[in-house]
Amino acid sequence: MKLLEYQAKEVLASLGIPIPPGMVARTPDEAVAAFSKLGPVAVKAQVPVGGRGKAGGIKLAKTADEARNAVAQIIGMDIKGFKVPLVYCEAALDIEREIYVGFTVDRDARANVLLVSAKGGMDIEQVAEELPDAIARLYPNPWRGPLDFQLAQLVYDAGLGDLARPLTALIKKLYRAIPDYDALTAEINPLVVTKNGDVIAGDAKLEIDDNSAWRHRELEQRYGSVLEGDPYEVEAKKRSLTYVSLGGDIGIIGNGAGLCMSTLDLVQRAGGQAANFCDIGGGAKAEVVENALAVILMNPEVKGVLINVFGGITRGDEVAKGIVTARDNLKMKLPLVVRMSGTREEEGRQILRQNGIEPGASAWEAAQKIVELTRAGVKA
Amino acid sequence: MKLLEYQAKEVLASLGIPIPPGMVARTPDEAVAAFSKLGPVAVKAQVPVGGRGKAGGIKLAKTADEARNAVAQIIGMDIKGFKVPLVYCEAALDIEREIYVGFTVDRDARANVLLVSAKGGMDIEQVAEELPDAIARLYPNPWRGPLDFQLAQLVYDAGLGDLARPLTALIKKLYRAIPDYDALTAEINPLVVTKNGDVIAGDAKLEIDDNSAWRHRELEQRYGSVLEGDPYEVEAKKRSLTYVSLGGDIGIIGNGAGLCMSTLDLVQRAGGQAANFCDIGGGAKAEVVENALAVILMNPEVKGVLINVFGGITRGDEVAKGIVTARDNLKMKLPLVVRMSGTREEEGRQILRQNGIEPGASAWEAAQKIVELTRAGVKA
Amino acid sequence: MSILLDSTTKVIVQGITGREGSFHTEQMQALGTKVVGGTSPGKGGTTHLGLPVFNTVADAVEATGAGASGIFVPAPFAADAIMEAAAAGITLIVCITEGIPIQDMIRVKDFLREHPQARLIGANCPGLITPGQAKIGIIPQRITAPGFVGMVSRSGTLTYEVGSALSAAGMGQSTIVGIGGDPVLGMTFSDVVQLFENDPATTHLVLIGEIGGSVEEHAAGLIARGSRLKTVAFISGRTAPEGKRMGHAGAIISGNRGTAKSKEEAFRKAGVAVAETTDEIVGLLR
Amino acid sequence: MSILLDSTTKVIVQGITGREGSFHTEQMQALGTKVVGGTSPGKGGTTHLGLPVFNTVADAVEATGAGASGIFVPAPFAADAIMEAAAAGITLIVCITEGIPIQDMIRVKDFLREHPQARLIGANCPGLITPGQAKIGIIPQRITAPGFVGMVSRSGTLTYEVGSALSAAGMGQSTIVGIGGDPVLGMTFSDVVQLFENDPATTHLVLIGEIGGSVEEHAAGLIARGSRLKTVAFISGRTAPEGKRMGHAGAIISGNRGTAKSKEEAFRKAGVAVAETTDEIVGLLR
Repeated sequence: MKLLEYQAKEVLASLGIPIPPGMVARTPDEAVAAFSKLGPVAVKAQVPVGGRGKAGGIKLAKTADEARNAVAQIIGMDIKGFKVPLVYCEAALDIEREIYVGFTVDRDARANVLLVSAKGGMDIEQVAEELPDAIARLYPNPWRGPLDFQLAQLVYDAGLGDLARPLTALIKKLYRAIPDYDALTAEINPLVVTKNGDVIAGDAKLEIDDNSAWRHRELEQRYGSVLEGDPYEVEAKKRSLTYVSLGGDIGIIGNGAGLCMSTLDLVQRAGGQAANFCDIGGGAKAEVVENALAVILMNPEVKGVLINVFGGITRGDEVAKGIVTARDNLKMKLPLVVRMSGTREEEGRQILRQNGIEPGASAWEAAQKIVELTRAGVKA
Repeated sequence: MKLLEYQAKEVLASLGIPIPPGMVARTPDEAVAAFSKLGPVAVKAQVPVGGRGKAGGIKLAKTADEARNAVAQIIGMDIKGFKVPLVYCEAALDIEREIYVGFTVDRDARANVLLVSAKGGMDIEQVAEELPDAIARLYPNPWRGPLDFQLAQLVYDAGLGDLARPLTALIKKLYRAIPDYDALTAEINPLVVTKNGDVIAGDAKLEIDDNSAWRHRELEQRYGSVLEGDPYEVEAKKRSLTYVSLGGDIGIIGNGAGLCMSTLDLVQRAGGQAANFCDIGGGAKAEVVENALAVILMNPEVKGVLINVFGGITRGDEVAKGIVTARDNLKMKLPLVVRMSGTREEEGRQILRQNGIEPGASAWEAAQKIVELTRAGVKA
Repeated sequence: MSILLDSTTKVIVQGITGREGSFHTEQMQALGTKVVGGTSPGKGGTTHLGLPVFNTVADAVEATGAGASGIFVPAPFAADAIMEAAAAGITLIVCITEGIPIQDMIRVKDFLREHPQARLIGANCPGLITPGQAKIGIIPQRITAPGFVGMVSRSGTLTYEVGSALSAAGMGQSTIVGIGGDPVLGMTFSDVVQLFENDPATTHLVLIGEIGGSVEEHAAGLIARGSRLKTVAFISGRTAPEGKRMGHAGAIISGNRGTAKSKEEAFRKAGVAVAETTDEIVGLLR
Repeated sequence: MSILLDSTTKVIVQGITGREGSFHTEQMQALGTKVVGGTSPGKGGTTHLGLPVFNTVADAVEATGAGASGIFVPAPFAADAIMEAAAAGITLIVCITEGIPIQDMIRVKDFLREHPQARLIGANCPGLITPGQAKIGIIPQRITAPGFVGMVSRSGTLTYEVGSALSAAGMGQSTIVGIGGDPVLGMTFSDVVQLFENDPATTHLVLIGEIGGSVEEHAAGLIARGSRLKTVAFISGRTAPEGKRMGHAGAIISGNRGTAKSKEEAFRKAGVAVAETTDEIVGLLR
């Protein structure tokens, strides 16, 4: 779960990290209220992606009218596929200096890595490419967390020795997001040093491991529902499906992530565009197939669906029956191609044919067939 | 700092460990109030030593009058040198079974050791001697704490597998007293399993590392002043002296713990009884010597004082002057023998002699001299 | 011959009395796997599927001499189960459980440094199978045939597909290892490839990777330093967009890292044939 | 010859700019100790007592090649200072600081397992001195004389007393090591005795123990297995009552454990002469 800026800041504040005063606004009037309380504010689009500044999602408001106008312009704006649902109005900071502080999971090292750089305010990936030495790194032992001397070394390595005390204290607090909240990535960029020497989080990103939701019900409850972007992904999540929207017109269902991904690849190879990734998991139960089909058919762009399942435990004839029932229940009229393999796959194919569904002999053949059918606009 | 039972239970409760309802009482009326709120109660003397039950420090009260009488009898009682200042009135438990759970520092292993035994209610040292196999042990890694599987193994090893879930959860909470409070020893004995299956702390001991006081000011504030037993030790603590009351009649001051202990040994060897152990630390500053003398002279039993200092950094003549000043400031009339060595020790001895204080040539000679002087009742 | 597992390996199942544990223990037994017991806290002393059940792995190891374990416990308990197995001296730990928090696995990986005897496969993996001999996990026996092809994969059903195709083409397998789809894994491609290199019965290798991370690149680097195996690699997710998790927590492209392109290029540079579809694998392997 | 420390050992001082650090650095220099620098966070790049000051131990080691460190930082920072020294590759760490929480030291001991090169003396100790050559810590040079007696002690001033007496009697010392009075220690009596056994220049040994714990008993056990040193032991606290801490956190008798009697008996059983007062030590050692 990627938290929005204001949510991430709430969490960081709970760990003792200083944040500027700020208020969420969903309407121009709320922005005016925030202005009257906070004075000049930055009005910031709340979306779980970077680059909102360049996209026009951040505006400074020095008057109540400017605040009102900023909200009117920003809310509803589309930023990298996310429609902005609300803004965060935050007291403007008197910036002396900008620093980068964050952590992420280093997959190769199979460890968390803390990152500190004096080059704050820039995209850290860009810093990593252009000035790799400008980023100091620390791999804390996951049981011990970062030790004081390691944090000091990190800060000195980053050339920030003059801020050693406040920075080591702050990074120690930031790190608590790992044991306390199962954070995978946190980023305070910029970490602002104000003209009077305070160190305060200018922006904040925080990603919580979805696998740890059972340990952090309070986070899920508080932040889980605010924004999910894509409506099909929201619906799929409710139905416990692993679903990713992709923008094409061919719905895809597969069982197993690798199988599903390779199905997408085949559809593109055949000249089509997948509308989604939808992994229904190891089995291929009728109910799950129906849920997946239902979500895919919500999307008016979808012109046809390809189902690719390997019958592991479930037998081919049962998978076929389930697909037929799902189609009938949903009164689906769009082209449907099914490729299945596994035990009793021949019986399964026969059932499909009897019910007017064309089985594909191989995944590649099936991919070509659905592309052909959706291009032609033919109904199966 | 050894907490009293009710204090230890407050701390354990803050860690999530169930404790019976209870109230502190300092007067018979408060005990009656506790009775009217809690019903039948155990009235328990609050002293930081074991064995209070055998000493008559625990009484069951089934009526308000019994509660009143119990308090009247227990408060002021002397239990192993501690005058009982207050009692804890605790709702009586419906006991099905008694278990031992605790931890301590194993000096040889230089690690904490968790101890669990089905033989609860008995003194654990006795169990350790008579039925060593009845105690299961776990040495948790100090950074990781006890892992779930280790706790399960511990509980099964103790033959308490039927209580694995509640016990592992409880021990995990108990262990938090180490990272959260710098506990050195904790003991829940008995841990009571009630007739309806609840697991609840019947008694509790908790010792907090004095060296960690700077990390736990709240504990010090809350519990530090309630009870310290010996009035001289309380006074010495206020003056930042390392002082232990011992019951004899010869006051001892030494610099360095080993030197001070060996001085006690010499006094006893010479036929005397030390009134105290008082280590004034590495140096021998005049002010500190005066503080130490002042505390020792509070004790009316003291018939004379032996000072044994090694002049490390401080020169002998300065040490001697300091002692003379301290004696004069305190208008001390009792016999005083000083043994000192180090730089300018001869000059120091001369100063002492000039001021009517007999220096000892060696520690052994000084010990014999002070014993002799105090026996004779002669004033120096 | 085979790697990691054969018909003599003594196996226990952690979580043997659960639904998944029970079902797959029976499947493992059906293939002939030497399952010698299982654990289920509180059920120690009972019998399940004709096997003794123990409260702890230490008890199970002591009583049975087991050297391998398959873990089928729910995600909140899985990290602890792995550490328990390692501490009890198990040398091959196969964790099928999916959905383990990544920070749990990071702590587990550190814990395992103290138990270097323990090899971990997974978590979130289908396990491994030595066709005709034994399996730990959930790979269906019927897609396999004994033979000379080593297989190692980050995917589940995709592996079954490829396995089926190989078996149908008469190319049996020495061992099939599913290393799992999580970002923080036990054994990686490189670890498994190294074992296949040292297994005389394995002459060919199929490597099924996917987008995200760089375990494929590392394996390619290893192979580039010299390999006696005829190898074909396949990467799924060529058309996946950046920043979207494709099912597996580990299958995500960030920036230019973890793309199918970089993985395929690494393999080609190492002299490994790259299949563009799974259908091509059998042909390229011949 | 000597153990652990001689005139060639490069030493840094952690907390060199503090009051204690400054004073004792000067004392160490006065004896000829090869002090090459010190640390004081935030003061890196400056000079103190003619020595370069660094922000971190890693920086100091890199710049000076120091192999030993004396720690004079306040108790809240001392555990971290020890770990910093170990992680930076220091092989002899001498921690003078008293009052370090025991749980901190337990964590430090576990941390040191990963840095087996690092020998820790203390904490809460006077340090060590090789008379005429070098010292780390606070043992006064004037109580010592170069010679053949190894000394190891849990006490501070008591050691100075005995050292004075030995020096006055013409029995100089090879090295004097104060291992400290805390319950959780770095090097123990046994560790130090073993080093003296292997030091040809040491022919005699004085061991000054006290009540509490069992490091004396362990050393006695070691000596009982064979020793080439003529050894005298002394234990302070013969008359201390049970359950009372005698100054040192480690000096406490619980039950029958840690008494002077059990320690003296252990030494006698090992063939070691036991002095009943410190005055007897010189005579017994001759």
